[in-house]
Amino acid sequence: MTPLARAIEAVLFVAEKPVSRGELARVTGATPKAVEAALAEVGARCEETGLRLAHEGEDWQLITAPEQAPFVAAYLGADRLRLSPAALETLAVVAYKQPATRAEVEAVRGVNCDQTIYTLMQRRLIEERGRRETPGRPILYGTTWEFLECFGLTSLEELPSVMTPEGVQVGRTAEAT
Amino acid sequence: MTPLARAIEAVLFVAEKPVSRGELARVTGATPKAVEAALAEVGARCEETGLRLAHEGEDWQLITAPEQAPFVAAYLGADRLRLSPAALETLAVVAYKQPATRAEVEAVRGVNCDQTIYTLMQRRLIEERGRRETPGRPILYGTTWEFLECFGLTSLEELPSVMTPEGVQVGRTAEAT
Amino acid sequence: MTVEGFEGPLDLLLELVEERKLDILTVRLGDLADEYLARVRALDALPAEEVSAFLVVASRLVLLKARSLLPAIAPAEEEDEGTTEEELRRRLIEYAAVKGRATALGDRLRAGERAFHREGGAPGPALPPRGGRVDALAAAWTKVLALAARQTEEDIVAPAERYSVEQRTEELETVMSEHEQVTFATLLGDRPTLGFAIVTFIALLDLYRRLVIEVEQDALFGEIVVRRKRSAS
Repeated sequence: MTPLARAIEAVLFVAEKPVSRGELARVTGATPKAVEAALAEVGARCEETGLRLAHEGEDWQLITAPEQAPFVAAYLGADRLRLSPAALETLAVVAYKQPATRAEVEAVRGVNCDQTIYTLMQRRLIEERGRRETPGRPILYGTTWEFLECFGLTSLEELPSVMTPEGVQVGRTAEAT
Repeated sequence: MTPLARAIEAVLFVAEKPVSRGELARVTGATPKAVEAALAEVGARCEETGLRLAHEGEDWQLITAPEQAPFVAAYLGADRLRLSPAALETLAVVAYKQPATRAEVEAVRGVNCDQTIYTLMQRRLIEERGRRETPGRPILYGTTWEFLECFGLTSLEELPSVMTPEGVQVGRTAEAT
Repeated sequence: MTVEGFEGPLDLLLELVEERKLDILTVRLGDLADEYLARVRALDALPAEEVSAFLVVASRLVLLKARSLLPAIAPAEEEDEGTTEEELRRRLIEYAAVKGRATALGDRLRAGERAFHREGGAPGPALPPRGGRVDALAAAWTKVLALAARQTEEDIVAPAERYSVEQRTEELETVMSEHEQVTFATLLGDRPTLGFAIVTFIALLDLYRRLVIEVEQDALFGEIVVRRKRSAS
């Protein structure tokens, strides 16, 4: 590994929350471009190990590989997350359309989603992301780091793509408006 | 890397304290002998990276490589309160409701707080305050003087009062039960 | 929100299409009106606000059916948005995609392949924490309060205290050094949780095995009496 990649790995290791690319550049004294290359190197190295490099936008974090979940859960004594089908539907709408308002989620699901949105907020799977600047200024919702973690994703780009009735494979990016 | 080495790396990654070989064997379901070989593999692999595998007797821990210290220090910087959002929430509940049991903190937050309570204890922000005299005699937690110093408070009465959802201003004392 | 196996009015309609192996892209939705109404009628005990959501879809279907039977009344000059067959079909297709995604996410959850982060912290001697922001702490508290205020009865799953057998064994040893004999019921206290009862029981077995106590039970389901063993050191 290059010295910069090693330094970045060490910083991400001690960080208790995602670290932005800018912050990584600042503490290593490298250019954002060099940081990007080093992050790619850290990510590639992780592929062969029990760890993964996850990111949401410009924020980066080291996490455990999803297939190690049984061992890590055994060590931490972690509980298994359970969600009702209704909560999963609401989560699916928010995850693939984010940021989304409650009204938008309800339009898609055809039912009131107050309770499921609350459940997902309480589980820290979704969070408020400001407000839409339309009449009533409705709250916008987006997914959290916990969401990525709970579903073993290293980024939103990894959301499972699903065949639409028209026979098109769609992931999140294809759906983004 | 062998599957066992990957599993052990993942467990050591999330552990915030040294983990014994026996514990590693228990959570991975491997024999102590196999664990030993896997630890050697993790250690050898780390040599090329920004991390190191350290041990004291039979207790093992992942740490950052000594030569990365300047970058780690630059990241940790002057702002030494490094807490995840989840840990900050748990700290807030303990600070405003103390003394509180883990079950009480979990009832308010609505999620498992095992890890965050452990983290806060490690950071010396909270401490045990005896036990509640109810079945099971659960441990009570309260904040430490390090907590006051960290937040620049001279006493708990200085905690800002917040507006409850019902629109009532509550400080710590009003909230205490 | 699950009503008789349906997540909502669109789910019921989608179910009908799939049951009959119809093509969602070409099916004449108006043809499903009768069956849809029959199903809605069979859903008794629906809360009023949910009934209305089902009835909105049902009325659309009836309207579509009427138009296909009496072409003269279609199209209305100013169509309300959402009343045309294409609009309803578009919503149904979108819902089908969401349902597929929800299933895919559910599968991931069930597979249990989640990730974990590290709570962080530099190894080595820990420096006392500094630089906490009291406003951030208050904001976190406000957020927790706001979420907790929304808790409904069924959300409150009192998280059981977790007990370790070791810890409980120590406690029982203290109790037994102070008392000649106690009943199992006394050791459990007023309102024991199942977890607490189990751990207490295992701890007792451990003490029994180590010859610290004797256990007596006169009748099946009778009171269990725990007695200090005389020879206990």
